[in-house]
Amino acid sequence: MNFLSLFVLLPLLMILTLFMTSNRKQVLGTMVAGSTLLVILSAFLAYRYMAARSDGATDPMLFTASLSWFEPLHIRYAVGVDGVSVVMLCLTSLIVFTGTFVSWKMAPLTKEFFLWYCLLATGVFGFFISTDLFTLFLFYETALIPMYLLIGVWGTGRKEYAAMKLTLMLMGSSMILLVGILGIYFSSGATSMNITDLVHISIPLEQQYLFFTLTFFGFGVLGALFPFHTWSPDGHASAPTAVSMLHAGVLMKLGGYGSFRVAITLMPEAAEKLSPIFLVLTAIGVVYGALAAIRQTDLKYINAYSSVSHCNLVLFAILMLTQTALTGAVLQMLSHGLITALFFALIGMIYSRSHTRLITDMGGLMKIMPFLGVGFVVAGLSNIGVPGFSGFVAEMTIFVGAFENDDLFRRILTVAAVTSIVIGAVYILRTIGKFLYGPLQNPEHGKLDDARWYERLAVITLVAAIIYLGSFPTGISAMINDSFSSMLQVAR
Amino acid sequence: MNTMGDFWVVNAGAAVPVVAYQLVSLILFFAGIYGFLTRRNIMMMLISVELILNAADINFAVFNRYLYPGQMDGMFFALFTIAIAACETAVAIAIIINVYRNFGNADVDNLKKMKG
Amino acid sequence: MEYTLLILLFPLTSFIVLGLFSNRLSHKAAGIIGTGALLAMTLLSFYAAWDYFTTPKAEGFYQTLIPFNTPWLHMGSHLHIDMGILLDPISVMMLVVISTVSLMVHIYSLGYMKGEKGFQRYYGFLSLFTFSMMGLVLSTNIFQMYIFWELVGVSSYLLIGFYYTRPEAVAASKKAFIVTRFADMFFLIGILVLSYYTQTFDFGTLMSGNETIFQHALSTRFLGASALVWAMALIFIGGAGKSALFPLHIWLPDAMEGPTPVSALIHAATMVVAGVYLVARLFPIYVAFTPEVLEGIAWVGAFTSMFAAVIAIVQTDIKRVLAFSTISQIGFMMVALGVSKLEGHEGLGYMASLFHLFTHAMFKALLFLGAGSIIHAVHSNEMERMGGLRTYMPVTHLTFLVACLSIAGIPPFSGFFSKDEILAAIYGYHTGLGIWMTVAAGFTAFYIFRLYFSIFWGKQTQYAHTPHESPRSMTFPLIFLAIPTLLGGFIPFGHFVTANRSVYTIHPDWPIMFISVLVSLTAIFIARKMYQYAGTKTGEASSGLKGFQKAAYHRFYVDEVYLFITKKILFNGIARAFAWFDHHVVDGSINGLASVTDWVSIKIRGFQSGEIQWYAYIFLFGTLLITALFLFM
Amino acid sequence: MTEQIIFYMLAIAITVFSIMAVTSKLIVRSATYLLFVLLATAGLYMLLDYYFLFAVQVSVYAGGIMVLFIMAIFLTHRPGTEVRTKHGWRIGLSVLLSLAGLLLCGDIILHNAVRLYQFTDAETITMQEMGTAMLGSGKNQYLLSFEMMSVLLLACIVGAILIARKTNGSEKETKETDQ
Repeated sequence: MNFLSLFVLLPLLMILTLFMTSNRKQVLGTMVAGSTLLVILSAFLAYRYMAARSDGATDPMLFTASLSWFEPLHIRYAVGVDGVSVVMLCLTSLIVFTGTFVSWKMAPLTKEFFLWYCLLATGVFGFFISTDLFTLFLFYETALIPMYLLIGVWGTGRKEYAAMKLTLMLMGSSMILLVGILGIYFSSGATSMNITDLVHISIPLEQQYLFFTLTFFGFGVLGALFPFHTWSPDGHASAPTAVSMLHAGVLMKLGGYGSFRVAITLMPEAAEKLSPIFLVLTAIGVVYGALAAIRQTDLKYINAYSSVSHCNLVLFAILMLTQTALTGAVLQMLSHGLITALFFALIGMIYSRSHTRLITDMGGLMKIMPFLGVGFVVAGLSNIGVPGFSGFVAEMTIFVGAFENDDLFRRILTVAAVTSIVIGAVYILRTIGKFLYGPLQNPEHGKLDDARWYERLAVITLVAAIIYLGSFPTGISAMINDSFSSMLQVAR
Repeated sequence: MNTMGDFWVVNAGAAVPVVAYQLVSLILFFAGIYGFLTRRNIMMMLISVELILNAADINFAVFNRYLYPGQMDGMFFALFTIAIAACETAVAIAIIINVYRNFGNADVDNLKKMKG
Repeated sequence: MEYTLLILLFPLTSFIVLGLFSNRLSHKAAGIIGTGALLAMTLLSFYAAWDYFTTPKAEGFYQTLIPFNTPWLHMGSHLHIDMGILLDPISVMMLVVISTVSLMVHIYSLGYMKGEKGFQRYYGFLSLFTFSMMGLVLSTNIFQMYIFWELVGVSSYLLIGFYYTRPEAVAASKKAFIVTRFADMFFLIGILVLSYYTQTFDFGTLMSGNETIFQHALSTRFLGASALVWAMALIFIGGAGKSALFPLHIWLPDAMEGPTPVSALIHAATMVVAGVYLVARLFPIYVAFTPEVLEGIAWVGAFTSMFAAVIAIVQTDIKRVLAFSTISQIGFMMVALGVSKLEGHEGLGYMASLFHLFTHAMFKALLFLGAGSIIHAVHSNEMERMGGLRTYMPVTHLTFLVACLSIAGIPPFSGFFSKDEILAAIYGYHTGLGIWMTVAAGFTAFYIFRLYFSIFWGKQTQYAHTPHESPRSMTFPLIFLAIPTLLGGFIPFGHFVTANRSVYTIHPDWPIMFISVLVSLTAIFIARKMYQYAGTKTGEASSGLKGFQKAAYHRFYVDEVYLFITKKILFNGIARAFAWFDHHVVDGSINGLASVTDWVSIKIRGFQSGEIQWYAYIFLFGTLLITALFLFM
Repeated sequence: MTEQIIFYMLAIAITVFSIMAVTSKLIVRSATYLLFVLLATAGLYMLLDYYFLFAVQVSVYAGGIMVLFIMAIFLTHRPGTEVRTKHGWRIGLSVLLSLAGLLLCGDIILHNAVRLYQFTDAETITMQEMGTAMLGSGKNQYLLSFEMMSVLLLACIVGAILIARKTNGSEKETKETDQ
């Protein structure tokens, strides 16, 4: 048992503690303490990882551990991290942390809410540390189940519909994914489900075609692959704030993460051959999500469609199969995770005050709640890739990486994807212009207050992370890039 | 494959051929099934079930008598089946009375409404 | 010259401080911090310029210095974005221009924005803009330039939308950002293409004169042109967007919704010339490998300058007149760059263009600040509401006149020299184009003096309260900027900035000089005749051309075309279609799948009818079937 | 030969009465025919030398169970009303299925009957043997089943009472209506 397992044990411990709490204060105390510990743990992990790398550790995965679980099928509880997982773990802990503060006033059933929230976090953390295909899948499922309850019970609007749709679509895709994973296992004839072992085994090409499609599709649906993205706008719009944050910020990244960790790494030849088909889909998704966002009037829908666009960009970059594009994809996952979490947090805060999310019903809120307004502008600007914020770094890396492919087809798709930065500007500025700027539209909004301390804390944490990533990307980018070089070496 | 002729020759010495018993129980059995399928009244269905059970009982007894004359297994099974039939009838009639009380008749169609 | 890093750090620090503590600082403190940082930066810039131009030249050429460079983001094995400082004649010249105008605007704003809500925010944004603009001109690689290019766009957005409660300002800021970003997209694609084929972002490598790095780009062809041509043309589109060249000029007149000092700084002197700077920066590539693109630049510039000048004649909002004047003048610079070559006298256009950039920055900033002073006094932008102001505002009047004479090209004001060089360069390239540009110059003189006479002479207008001269914080920048406007022409610009970086001495071209001055004087005379005593009348000069005038007043309906494309086609058409598609087809198919499942489940549930006899049928049937199967198979 | 004559009489009785039992429209008649079938079956047991089984069949089935039936019938049916049957096509289907089953099973029986041993005269089972077998716990002895049966009977009695008894709510209702 090495310290990576703490990422799973800590949320489980939080769940246990939550069971024993009796009032709101204790619940919040547990959550704050636990999520802070998680942030510290991920920071410690990042430090340890970089230290190990600079000491010359060359294994693709570090801090590996393996525990036999079900020997006949070679299912093991195997953990290990590379630069990508470290980054994603940091992102997750940060969003769990801020999500706690965003849900400060969560009611009713505060305790139960956080119980499921922690279970969701357990699944996500477990997913990122797993290197065993089956454990990976197990944690993936663990993360999906609480979503249903969190949306169905604590959501708003058409929550039952959204929760059901989300769960069914994701479950359907994970079923396909399971077939893919088992297919990989059996067709490779391997005696292990560990990814680090499986990369050394070459799967026959005909089978790769099938299982690449299955696994990529399975993960892709979670990554909002066009045209299977429709669960995401409804799901995000209905979910409670913290869940939207965690879901759009982290859970959708499981799709991107999984699709390269499993689909691309294990079956590079099929990826090379089949990527054009999926590239077209993702490129459409990028432009399509952005265009669809233009017409929305609900703040959450705007951001949800924006997420569709950006998550498709992640998949797009992954399918470009160049090291730079892959680095860009991870940066984009990180960046979009932070930005979209910030967006959802702010939307939730604004909604809790104005009780409407329609931009047509609001106007001139900048004057009333300057802190939230500025936060929203920052989020908007980083969303459309303004330099200095993380979105720029990620998108530019993706575009440069995508252009490294020397064929016209991918070039044209890249150019099509680039147009999203303009469309992005249109819907973001439209949104900001409509509900933050201009004269005060609803006089009743004049009495609203600005952010409380816990809200400020959440917003400032996320903004700081976004600006840090956008201004000093060198280290993180290099860390991710190195992971890919070792990964691609192994794969070839 | 034996023909009917062989069969009668083989069974010539027996008091009553086993197959005759079986045909009786067969008719009884399918008469019961027919009743069970066609009747709407639960009581009538219950009567049909009794016929079916009887057919089974006859088979138990006959096979025991013809195949393993020294043993008593078949007979005991028949015995227990009678006991079970008694139980079943008791419970069934209790239910029927309840159904009647609730619906005013004892038609099986009423019982569809109990489905969730 | 590592101290040049401080040039960037001063405004950045000022921005961060003002941004973080905007609520806790008083207006005065914010003004002092902003202006102080700018003053320090300006002094450093001047020192850097002096330092740079006095360092001994190697073999008669100015060297490119890179005092600071650090990798910022690695992209793959070859490409990396650096953050650094590059000093060469044009960047140093831009340092001087930007810091001077920016400092003047900072000082001016102390008076102009006094008591405004969000004063601290205003200074924060100004600092951010100055930082970004400095970063842009000092970029060591094209991607760094793009980064600051975007930042400049953002700060422009923030400043135009400074009065965010006014819907017009919000709309204008949105428009400015989206239009420039649309152009930036082409810039980005251009960068992607260029960097892929050359495997570098670095200006140093690109400008090294090493042809081998372009070999790949030149040999790859796409739709009848080489990849390099595509890349350079796309990059130019980015520049055209920022520099408001036709047809991407539509955002600039609207951008006048921002505070007037902002217009002076961003939309007259610095940001809008970024496109010119970009072309000048990449000029060696343009001239050596893609002359066809350069020719295109010349024609776009020529058309824009005439187009904008015509529109400027009939506008009634003084800031809009100046905005179209800016577009027109940038057209002049672009033409000059487009007709230029690299060496000696043939490289005159390059020098003239940047010279004009320099003088234009000064006199246009002066014009805008003067206009701001007038607006401050009159509380209106409309020429109709002004007249006879020369008695009330003597300082503003005089400095404005100096600027007007300069832009009209009257000797010995600075504009005369730079414009004359431009015309000389154009005549050397193509006589027809030269005549065209001379006419445009005549229009320039006409509209600017129409403006001048309407405001300061003309009818005596009744004011609600008597206009008075602006405070000293506002008149000081006017006077300060009047100095380079008056004397800037005598700077031996060819000694500092030339296409091939060797010293070039300007030889006056007397016939051209004579013609252009004559044209300008005639135009001024007509303007005086029409507007000195008659008040604002737009009708007479173009009485025969009513329709044309109306079209010009409506800016030839370019905005409407755009509005049609964006609002009707893109927003209402395509985006709505996509939203519909998403809701009905994509989502509908998923929901359809759900309802099919639902239907099937209902059907299956039908078997589970709860009817016991039906179960018995099925059971019996199944049993018999299985028995029969066993029996007969 | 006597045996055979008795058997065929019984067989005809069973066949006829069973069919009449399931086709009769009056439930009391049905029950009566059922009684005849049961008695005829008891006769068959007698033929097979299973006297105890005969006794049980007559006393428990034809006696106890039939009494239950009759009681229930009188509780739930007005005398003389015809009971409803299924619709035409359902009856047709039932006939079809029953006949098909009959033929299929008959086919099996006729083709496999030859494997059966002949009837052998064995000693009739004495009551003592039967008692030992029923209450013994060795091989081929049925104490466990017997006890299970008694538990089952108990459970049935309790269950039947529980089901048939009026619920509290309805009891109250009836009380109220009584008052």
